Parts: sequence; structure tokens; C-alpha cells
Amino acid sequence: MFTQTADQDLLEATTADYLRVTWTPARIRELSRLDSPFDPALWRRGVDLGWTALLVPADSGGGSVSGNGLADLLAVAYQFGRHAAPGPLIGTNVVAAALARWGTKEQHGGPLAELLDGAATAAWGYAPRTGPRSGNGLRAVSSDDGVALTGTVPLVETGTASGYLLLAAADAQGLRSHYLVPRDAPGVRTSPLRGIDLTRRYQSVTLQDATVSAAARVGEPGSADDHDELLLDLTAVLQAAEIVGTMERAFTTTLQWTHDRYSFGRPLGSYQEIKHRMADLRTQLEASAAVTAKAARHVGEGSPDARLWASTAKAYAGQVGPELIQDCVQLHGGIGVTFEHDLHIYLRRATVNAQLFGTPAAFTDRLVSLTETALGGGK
Amino acid sequence: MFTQTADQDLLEATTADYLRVTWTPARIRELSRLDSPFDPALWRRGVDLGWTALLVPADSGGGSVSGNGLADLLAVAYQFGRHAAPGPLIGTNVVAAALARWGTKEQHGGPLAELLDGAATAAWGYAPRTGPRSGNGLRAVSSDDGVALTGTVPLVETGTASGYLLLAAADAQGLRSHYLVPRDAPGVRTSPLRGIDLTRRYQSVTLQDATVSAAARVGEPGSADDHDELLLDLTAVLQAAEIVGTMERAFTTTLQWTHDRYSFGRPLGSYQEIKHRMADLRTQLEASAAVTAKAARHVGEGSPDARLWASTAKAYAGQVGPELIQDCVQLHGGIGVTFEHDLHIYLRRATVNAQLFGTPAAFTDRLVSLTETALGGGK
Amino acid sequence: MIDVDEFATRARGWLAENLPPADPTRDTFFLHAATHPTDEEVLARAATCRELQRRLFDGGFAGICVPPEYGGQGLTPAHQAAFNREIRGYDYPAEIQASTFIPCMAVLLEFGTEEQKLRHIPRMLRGEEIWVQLLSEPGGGSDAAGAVTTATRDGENWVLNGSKVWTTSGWWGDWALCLARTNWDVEKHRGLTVFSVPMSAPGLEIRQVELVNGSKDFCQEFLTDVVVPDTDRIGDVDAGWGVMTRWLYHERTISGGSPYVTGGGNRPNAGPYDIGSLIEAARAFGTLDDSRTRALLGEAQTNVLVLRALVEAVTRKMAGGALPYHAAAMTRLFGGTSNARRAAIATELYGEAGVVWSPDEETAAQVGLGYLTRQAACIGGGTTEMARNVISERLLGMPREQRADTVAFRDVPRGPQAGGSGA
Amino acid sequence: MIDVDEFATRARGWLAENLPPADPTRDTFFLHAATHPTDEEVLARAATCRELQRRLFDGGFAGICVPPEYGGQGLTPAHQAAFNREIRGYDYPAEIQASTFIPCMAVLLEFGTEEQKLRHIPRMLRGEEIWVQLLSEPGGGSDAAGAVTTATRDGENWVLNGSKVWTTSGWWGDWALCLARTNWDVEKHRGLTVFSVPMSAPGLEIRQVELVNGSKDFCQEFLTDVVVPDTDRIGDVDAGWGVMTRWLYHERTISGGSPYVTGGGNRPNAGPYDIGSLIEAARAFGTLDDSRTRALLGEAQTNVLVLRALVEAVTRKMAGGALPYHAAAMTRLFGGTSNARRAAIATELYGEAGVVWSPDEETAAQVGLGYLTRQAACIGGGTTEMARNVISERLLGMPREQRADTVAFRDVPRGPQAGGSGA
Repeated sequence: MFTQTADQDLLEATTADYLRVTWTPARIRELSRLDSPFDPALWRRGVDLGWTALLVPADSGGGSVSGNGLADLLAVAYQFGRHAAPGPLIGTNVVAAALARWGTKEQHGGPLAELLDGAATAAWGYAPRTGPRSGNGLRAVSSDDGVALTGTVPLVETGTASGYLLLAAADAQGLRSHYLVPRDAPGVRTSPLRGIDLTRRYQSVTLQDATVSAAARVGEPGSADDHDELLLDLTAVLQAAEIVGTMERAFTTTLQWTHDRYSFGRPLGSYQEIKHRMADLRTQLEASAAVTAKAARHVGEGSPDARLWASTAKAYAGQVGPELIQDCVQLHGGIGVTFEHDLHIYLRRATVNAQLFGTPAAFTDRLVSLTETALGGGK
Repeated sequence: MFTQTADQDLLEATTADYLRVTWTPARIRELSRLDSPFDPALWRRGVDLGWTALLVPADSGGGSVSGNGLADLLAVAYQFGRHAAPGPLIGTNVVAAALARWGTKEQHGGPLAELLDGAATAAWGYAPRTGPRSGNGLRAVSSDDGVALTGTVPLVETGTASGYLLLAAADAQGLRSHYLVPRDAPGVRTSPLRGIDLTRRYQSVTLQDATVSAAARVGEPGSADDHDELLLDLTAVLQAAEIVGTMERAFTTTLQWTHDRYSFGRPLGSYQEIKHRMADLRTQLEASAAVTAKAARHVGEGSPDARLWASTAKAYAGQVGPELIQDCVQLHGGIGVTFEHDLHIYLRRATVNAQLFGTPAAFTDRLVSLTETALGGGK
Repeated sequence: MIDVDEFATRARGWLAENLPPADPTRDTFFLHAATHPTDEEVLARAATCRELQRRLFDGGFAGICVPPEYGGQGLTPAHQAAFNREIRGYDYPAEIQASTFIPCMAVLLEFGTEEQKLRHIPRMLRGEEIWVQLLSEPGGGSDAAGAVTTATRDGENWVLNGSKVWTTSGWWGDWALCLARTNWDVEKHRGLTVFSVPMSAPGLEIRQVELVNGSKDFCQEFLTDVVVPDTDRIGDVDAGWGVMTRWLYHERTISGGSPYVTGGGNRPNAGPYDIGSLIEAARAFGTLDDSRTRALLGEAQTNVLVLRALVEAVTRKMAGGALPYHAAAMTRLFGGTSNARRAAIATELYGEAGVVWSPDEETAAQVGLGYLTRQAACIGGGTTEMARNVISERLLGMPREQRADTVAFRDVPRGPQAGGSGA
Repeated sequence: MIDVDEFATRARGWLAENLPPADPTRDTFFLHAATHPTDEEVLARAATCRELQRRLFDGGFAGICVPPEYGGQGLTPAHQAAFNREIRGYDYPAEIQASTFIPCMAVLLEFGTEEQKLRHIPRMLRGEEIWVQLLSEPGGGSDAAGAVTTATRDGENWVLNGSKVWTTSGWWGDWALCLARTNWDVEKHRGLTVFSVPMSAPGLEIRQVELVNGSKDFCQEFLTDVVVPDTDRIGDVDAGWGVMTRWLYHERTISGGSPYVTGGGNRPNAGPYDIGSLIEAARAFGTLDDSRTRALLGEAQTNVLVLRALVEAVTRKMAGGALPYHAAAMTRLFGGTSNARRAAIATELYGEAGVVWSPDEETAAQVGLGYLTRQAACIGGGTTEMARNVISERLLGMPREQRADTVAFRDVPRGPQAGGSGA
């Protein structure tokens, strides 16, 4: 779906091969019945393909195949969408990127190395400032013992039991900083959440004087506001890439269906109204892929327009992605709303990606703010 | 388009006959070149058909043909939409209704009688509270000479040169009251506006110590806020009825076009995508007519749900009406954007009705507020 | 005949004495439920429905418009409408109105023999027979007349083979109307016949179909040499399409206008999409005064109110002859698309909360799962695409689609997946 | 060959010396102007364009990718692209890029005889010949191959009769490419021929067509016994569809990718729909912080940015072979619908102010009139419906529509309004 280098093609192909065999739709339906579908061994084998290394520079143990790690990771995330594969791909990569950019040497040697070799996964505990999932925010109190974190994080994705959470907490002066918190740190309590994705699981996190060492801080004191914005850009691009994958899979499935299915003695695809809808959907798919690829290039290169394009990609793909798949459901008729059909696994993944870590509406608003600023009249 | 009584059918038929002969599309295009298309003689002949009497009780010189004058007027407004006929139909009727309900005996004998016999027309100087056309509001200062009005009214429709304006002004205590102001009163200055309707013309009005007698007040002191809401209901229903008329005309024209026009050797209407669009448009037309008729019944009867239905009618018809006509333009191809074709006449009228006296968005918000109140949690 | 007001008064008194109040927390409608009843709970509810129906029968309120010779009250639609107003707020056997009374009883009344009517209708009215529809087929889609389930004559019996799907309540129903092909050598509409079949018939296997939201109320049936006596044939041989036309008509009256159902019919309640529920959610999220939120709330409620006005207007115009019968397709189209749009609006309003929720957030769960099945509103009971065909061809008189199925049915192209589940 | 950077440097210097700056207040594009130039003003501007084009020619910057034997510079598309970057901010003969250079000069380069090329192309490059397209017909709609304007052979001449419409700049053009039917007895694509015709030819009458927004730039032509020598035929007799295919291809390059235009092509500027203009309006209305307003602003800008990304991606993929040529229909579809949507968004943002305005509110007037012609974005240059046909049939390989025009053209049904204006 993307124009990319031969090395990127290879990365995508090996990922696609692995996911296709490992995460068949039937297997995903089975896993949906389990409490804890995460499989450490399978995750490690994926990590061996390079899944967590791309946003980390070579001197920190990672490596890009093209010089733009986010553009590389685009194809991996796209394939995750096409297979509705469990992760936690995005969170682990985003936290790895944060550690690589702003982490200490100790953090590189410890947690980051674990993410890079698949021993651990990570989640970014982002909470929107407003709306239904706005968290209370964490407070950080420093003492000789370290930093004690208290508060709730509305939602993090699950992964390895002993993985990491990247959480922002405000000190007494209101300065927000990021901390890397082990999931199994004392004072960290998680509660399972439910949701529409079949294999991705989420938890809410409550911290009560969860104490980490002062060395757990990631980045300069007070840098979390700025850093959150960059992590949001990375997350948005990767979510958009997954959405494009779900769109492609649903579209392709449906195109085949219009070929095979006959209605009133004619293939479904011979009806002009169906043809025109498919043309609209194909165009939306191409447009989603185009804006997402462009966003990956800009964000990966750290260009001045990076934030604008990341916001546009998430706003657009997040809006049209789930709607495209719903139209595919409609074109399938009743079978499209049955559990045994595959369409819904892509619809679920697309919708979760669209709504979490900033809704399309939130990114649309962000885009306007960025434009205001660029025009010189912004707030 | 509406289910109505035989008397209402007759009123509609005589109106339709008169408008069809008088306001041909060709004539409307000619009038668009004139500065002042209002024709007092033609207006009087229309008034003779009953156009301004329906919202006025018989004992004030008016009369309904069914007991629900607004339901009667619905069909007249609908035909005005179908012919994109100039008025000022809505403003004159709304002011007549205001005078009939809240006016003094003197106002009934004078101005109202002029509206009823067609000697004068009237306009309601409504200004939304927010948005691009929010006026500064008028201030009223009482003295022995009467009441001096100062301020601007963003927009009123033109009509007879010596007609009336119904304007709300606030006194020193902030109480808003309505006043009936002759257009040619001293201190009243008008400036012509331009717009997209070909025959309806609008002016902005500036009053500088425009003095009217205390007897020019319409209704109790401080009643304008409440009364404005009712006038808004009446206006909304009549605008929606005109919009339904424009929709019907554009739809019917286009249905014929899909029959007559051949593309690739087949009638346009044999293409399934075109058929499905026409089905959507037909449904929107029926839905618009249905909700408008229901609103007319409720508002005409003064039922508790009147405001809810009036808001819904304007919100819905105002949203889908212009869009329906745009789709008709699309189905016509290039000829649909030429001045010599008729479609744009209806598009102009529908769009003006949709946007003036409260946008569809404003009525949607009003609907939510009314619903909140009805549910007991409103503000 | 008892006058309507008097009848309503009598009903009011009887209901207060005899029917339990409705439980507003119980959502009987699969589309909105986030959690689904166990099979045992479904069967218990079915038993309650039978018992409630029996009470109605004993009280003289079952089959209000059904002739007395079949156990009904012989009254008018006005009486039924009055009763439906009175019964609001009471628990009533909502789950068996459709499909037992419409379309099944309605079809029997029109096409059944005297013996068939005497045999089944009183039992339906007493809650003893719950009927379901063996109509759709896995390969059929929108084309009801394209049924390939086949009935072959064998002396005084017919032998049925094939598969049916989308049978609501199939696994706990007693009897079914079943559409089958009895002649493959004529044009498709002319080779169909309708039968009544006991759901317990040997050779009839029933499998529950799980939907995306966890509901298991729909079933698929596999018929293998199911023997049906000719006396259970409904209507003439090969005249099934005439029966079907009315069958489908009665099915569509579920959205209003049927004289044969008690209460409002099985119309889904508004659930999480009810404007009160949406406003409450927005208030809880702190977004109620946000103008974008209000635009969405207003759009949702506009959809509801316009649909109500449209149904009333079209019903009135059809009754008065101002619109032909096919105009009902407009209400189906508007109902379907506006319902789907409301599900999208709810998802937008809920944002993060509508895709991941804590176990106690029942309404959020309904929004999340409801979004996944939202297209059911545009599929079930005839797709919105079919409605658009009907509107354009029948109401607007636009040219009919080119057809490839006017030859003998056996020669109609059915594509690579014909007869399969298509999945 | 001069290297691109060096060429750019030379251009930069020359432009500063020789071209006047662009006047940002002048909107040359009819779709957004609220007031329209008089005929005299149009002719004056045309004269300016001719003069500017002549300067470019004299400076060695006309026909950058055109072979030197026809007056061009014989350089590469990269040189043209570099020049197009340098010329930003200068006034240049934007109004004659299309249709003189694309499609007309491009078609001549591909299909013209050596004599035709030598005769016309240098004159085009010197601003002496402005070319227009006699292509669409009043009864034709989307079907370019359905032309009924007829050319009949008469010795060494052809005699043309018929009518053409939607000729941009028709009334002030010098020459035209004209598509005509030369054979009614074969399938429609096989009986067409292309001619070059002087717009001053006897028998060619030109009428300006007024659009809804007051623009009069389009023309309709009536051809009555217009005599064209056979030496002005472009391509073989009855081989016109092959020419047309490329003609239409070059026409579509107006949205990017043509090596033959100076500047950005005649792409409309954003006018009142530019995000800066919309934000400024919202600020003036006091609605900029309103979340609904921001959702609309964001949607408008998302449309613009996604279109930009889509055009780039499709162009890149087509160049690399990852997408076939027909994929360009996706950019046409997205461009049309997103443009129309932006007009609707502007109307919604302006509300009351977008339908009635005071004489000094120029931008409001542009919004109001722009809304009336917004569908032009989905009609002109091939409708969005045709784009959907191309995408579904050519890109997705879905079954072709049933056609009734594959017989001899004279037998193709053309309906009750055939040949008429259809209004």
C-alpha cells in the first residue's frame, strides 16, 4: 500500500508471513475467549523480526532499515492491522522511542534492552485532558526514597506481566515529568477493562504511593507536556497505519465477495450502485494510505510539518476507516454481523485505534490549532 | 405534498395557478436584473387569494379555512417555494400574526388592516444573538414624545415602500419589547444588501432616535423575548414549507431529466446508482414534508410540543433541502450551473430560507435545549 | 360490537388486575444488550410469554382482530390500537408478537384452509404455539424468490431438503412457515410453495448463530429429508410467491400498522441511543455544553423525530390513496439509515469510553457492541439497497434493473458460492 | 544540456528583470469571483497574457520541454518544474496555459503532421495563437465519444455542422481542436476525427453562456457548414478516438504533472475556502473557539491536506507502475467531492452572512455565489460519476455496465432530447 524501499518491502513481507500463519482469524476468535491472550514466546519471535528496534538508533541497540524508522514501522503496523494481530506493538515502540530519545544510559541498558529483545513490553499511559476518559492525573512526591506516584491512569494496554508503564506525573509545582514504572512495582494496582478488540486487552491503573527511584524519570523535569505531544504523533501515525491495514483487508475481502456473490442471477459487483460504492471506498483507502505515509515520513524526519500531518492522518483515517468497514459489512448482508465472519475483527481494531489516544475529533481540533499557530494568529 | 382538507387544496390550487402564470422562471430571471422587483399590484392580487389572512382570527379581519391557519398557510408557502415567488410572504404573515395576537385595537384597525388588504407589507427584524449576523440590538428611550429607538437591525426583507417593521428594543432596565415601526418613519435609514435570492431583497436598518408613539408597542412591556420565540417558530415552519416546495420542484424536474436524457445509449434513469440517489432524494423530500406538516399542526394548535417540532422541521429541511437540490444540479451536469436553467432559482431560495432567521445548526441546538428542559435537566 | 372507549376502560381494569408491570431494566432486544441471556434464561422468558399470552386469551384480549371462530375477539383495529395504548407499562409477551402473530398467523388467516386455521390459530392465541419463519437462505441475500431449499412430492407427502438462516427464535419455536422450491423448470417466482413445518420434525437440525455482539437468538436450520404432509401445505402448489408477497407485507407491519400484535410490536426500545441516555452520558463526560456535542445530540434526536413524522405521514397517505403501498420502503430506508447513524453518533459522543469500558459501565458496553452490529438496522428485514430499488422502480417508475433470472430457475447463474454460506 | 540548478538560477535573474509581480487581489478564476470582468477587461487581460508569453519566448523560457525545431527549449520536465517554482509570485500568462498548451499543443505534438507543428506551435509559444477545445456537446454529457457534430468530406475539404459547448475562453480564442463524427455507420468510437479550426471561420457562431454565479467565460458554438481543409485534420480519418484518449489525458494533467505548462497550471487558488480565509472569517464572527466551528474548519483543511497527499501518492505509484494510469480517477473523485464539501462548509460557517451580504463584503459574496456553483467541481472535466465508473471498472476490474451503444452509431438510442440543449 505504501511506496517503500526493498528493505522495507522485506521487513513487511517477513512480518506479513509470520502474522498470517500465527494470527489466523480463527485463532483470533479463539483467543477472544481467553482472559489473557498475550503469548510471550510468540511476541519474542516477532521481536526477532525487528518489530521493536525501528524507532531506536543503532547506538542504542536498535536500527532502521531505511534511515526513517517510523516509515519502516509503518509497514509493520499496517500488517498488524491487516491481521488484527495482538501486540502490544504501538505502546512498546512508543515507549522504546521515548527511552531512546530521552532515557539515561541506565535506562538504555536495562528496560530498553528488554523491549528490544522482547523480554518485556511497555505501555504509554496517555490520558486525554478532556472528555470521558480524562484521567485525574498523577501526582509525584519526591523524597529520599525516590519518587512516590499517586493517582489513576484510565487505560493502558496489557502485555508482559513484568513490563513497563511510561507515566506522566506532576510535582508540587505542577511540572509534569515522565517516569518509567514497572508494572509490578509496589503500589501499582491494575483493574481489567473490557472492550471491543478481541485480543488487545486494557487495564486501568491506580497508583498509591507507588515509589520509583529518582532515576526512573525519563527526560528533563517538566518535559512531559512537550514529550507527550511527540509520543502522540508517533502513536497517531501507527494507529493510522493499522487502520489502513484493516481497511485494506476489509476492502479486498469485500471486492472478492462482490465477484463471487450472485443476486438476481448477476454478480453483486455488476450492480452500478455497488460499483460506485466500491470506487468511493477504494479512493478512501488510497487517501488514508497516502496521508498516513506522508505523516510517517514527516514525523520520522522530524520535519516542521510533522505534527500537522500526524494529526491529519489520524483525523482522516480514524474517521473514514471504521465507516469503510461498516460499508463492507453492509455489502455482505447478514453474514457480515456474525461472529464467524472475519469482517468484525477488522472493524473492532479500526474502531479502537480511531478512538483511543485521541479521537479523530480531537486530532481535527489539534489540526486547527496548529494551523492557527502557523498562520500567526494561533493561541 | 401534504394531507389536507378540500378547502386547503383549493387555497393551494388557486395560489399555484396564480404563481405559475405570474412568476415564471423566465420572469424571475428578468426581475433579478432589477433594483426593486416588488410589484404592489401583483402582491395585492395575491393577497386577495387570502395569503395574509390565515394567521389572523376572523374577528380581527382574517380567517383560516381549516381552523388551523398555519396549516393552511403551509400550502401557500410550499407553492411559493415551488415557484421561487417573491413575497414578502413570510414576514408579512408573521407580523400580522404578532399584531393579531398582541396588538391593540388601533393596531388592528390600522396596520393590520393594511397587511390584510395588501396595501402594505411587513418585515420582522429578527437578529440572532450570536454569530455573523448578531445585531447590536436596539435601545428604546421613552419620553413625552413617545419612544426613541436607536441601533441597527442587520437584515429585513423589502416590500412596500411604506410598510412596517416589527422590531424589538431594550429599555434602560434591559426589558425588550416589540415596536411596530413604519419603514418611512423619521430616523429610519436603510441600506440595500445583496444576496443569492433573485427576487427577495434585503436591507440593513439603522435607527437614530427614530421616534414612534408609545402606542406603537406590540405586547406587554418586556414580552419580546417570549414573543420572539413564537415568531421564530412560525417563521421556521413557513421557511421549511418553502424549502419543501423548492425540493419538490427540483426533484420533479430531475426525475423527468433522468427519463429524457440518454447517456451511452441508455436513459440516465436506468443507471442503478442514479436510481438509488433518486430514491434517497425522494425519501428526504417526503421526510421534509412530513416533519414540516407535523410542525405546522403543532405550532398552529399551540401544542406543548410545538417548539420542538418547529425546530426539528427547520433543522432537518434546512439541512437536507439545499443538499438535495445540489444533487439535482449534479445529475443535470454542466447545464445545471447555467443561469438559463431553472434549478438554481430553487437552490437560491432553499439556501436563503435555510440560513436566515436561524441556521439549521441553531435550530438543532435549540432542539437539544428543549429536550433537556423536557427531560427535566435543562438549563 | 363493544365500543372502543368502553373496551379500553374494560382493558384498563383487567390489565391492572392481571398483568405484572414491565421491568424497565430488562432489555429483551438483542441489538442493544451488552450481555446476553443464557439459553436457560431465554427458555424461562419464553415460558413467561406463553403464560402471559394465555392470560390475555383467558381475559378476552388475545386476537382482538381475529374472528371468534378461531379464538379471537372479532373486533376492529381501533380496538387493538386502544388496547395497545392501555398496555403500556405492563409486561406482555412482546417476544412472540413477531413472528407468531405477524407474519405467521396473518398468513394463515389469509391462505390457510379452514382446517389449518382451526388447528393452529387458537393455539397461537393461547400461547401454545410459537411460530418462526424459515425464509432466508445462506446463499439468498436480498432475493427471497431465489430460494433453493427444495420440496419434492412423494405421494401424500413432501420431502424438504436445504438450509434456512436468520430464523429469529428458531431454537425455541414450535412451528414454522417454510418457503420451498417445488419447480425448478419455471421462472423463479412461479416454482415456490409455502409449508407449515413443526420445528421438532425429524431431519430438521437447528444451530444457533452467534452475532458479533454475542447474541445467539438467530438460528440456521439444515433440512435433510424432512417429511411434511400435503395437508400442511399453505396455499396452492407453485403459488408460493403470492403467499410470500403478503408474508413480506405482514412482516413489514412490525414497524407499525398491524392489527394483529399486542403492544407496540417487537420494536426495539431506544436503549443507549435514547436521547435521554445520550444527554445523560454527555453530561457525565462534561461535554454537554460543547457545541459539537450538541450538534451530534440534535442530529440524533432529529433523526428520531423525523422518522416518527415520516411513518405517520406515509401511513396516512397510503391509507388515503395518496401514495401507493410501495411508499413504505421510504420509512424502511429512513429507519435503517437513521438508526445506523445514531449508532455512529453514540460512538462519537462516547469516544474512548465507547471502545474500552470497565465491567460496571453497561451503557458504554451497549454503545461499543451496538456499533459493531449497527448495519443490522440496514440489513435485517430487507436491505436498504432493496428499499432503494423499490422506491426508484415502483414508486418513481424508473427503469427496472437488467435481470438475468427470468429464465427457468435451474438455468439462473448463481455464482461460485451458490448454496454455500458465502463466508 | 543546461543543468537544472543553473537553469533555475538563470530563470531567477531573468524573472526579476522581466516579469511584473502577481497581483494577489486579482482573482482570475471564475469559480470564486463574486464580480465578473467586463468583456473589455477580459480582452485586455488576454492581450497582457499574449505579451507576457511573448516575453517568456524571447527570454528562452517558453516551451521548456518542447523540441527546439518548434520554438521550444528542448529541456526536461525537471527544468520546467524548477522554472515553475521560480515563477511563483510573478504575473504570468496563467489564462492561456490551459487550453493552449494542454491539451492543444500537447495533442499537436503527438498527432500533428510536421507541417502542422511548424505552423502552429511556434505561434502558440509566442502568444500569437490561443487555442480552445471544441469538444463537449449540448446533448453529450459524460459521453465524449457520443459526439454528433458531423464532418462531411467534400473533395479536399470537410464541412462541419453541429454544436459545441463548455468551451472555456471560446469567444476570445484563435484556434480550436474540434472533435467531429465522420462515420455514422460504425460503432461510436470508430467514426470520429479531430480537426483544427480557426475560431473566426465563416459559419462558426459563438455565444457566451452565463453561469449561475454570473461568469460568462464558457461559450457555446454553432457550426453551420464550416469548411475545414483536409490539411487541418489532426490524425487519421475515423481515428479520432485515439487522439481523444490522449487529449483527455493531457487535459487531466491540469491538476499536476504536465511538462507543458508554466506556473502551477490554471489551478484555482483557494479563494474564500482557503483555511486562512475561513479562520479569519470565524474569528470575525466570534465563533473560532466554538467546537463545532473548529470541527468544520478542521474538516475543510483535512480535505485539502489529504488531497495533496493523495495526488502525490497516486502520481508516484503510477510513475513506478504500482498503480495503472486509471488510478488518476481517484484524485479526480476526491478532488471534486472534497471541493464541493468545502463549499458547503464555508456556507455553514458563514451562516446568515453567506446568503445576504453588504456590497463591501466581497468574501461573503464569494461564499454565497461559490455555493451555487459548487457542483462544477464534480462536473467539469469529467463528472465524479464517470470517475467512479473508471475506478470500479478499470482499476478494480468490476463488471462493465450494460451498454446500448455498441451498434452502429446511427442506431444508438439518444432519447427524446437528443441533440437539444436538454434544458
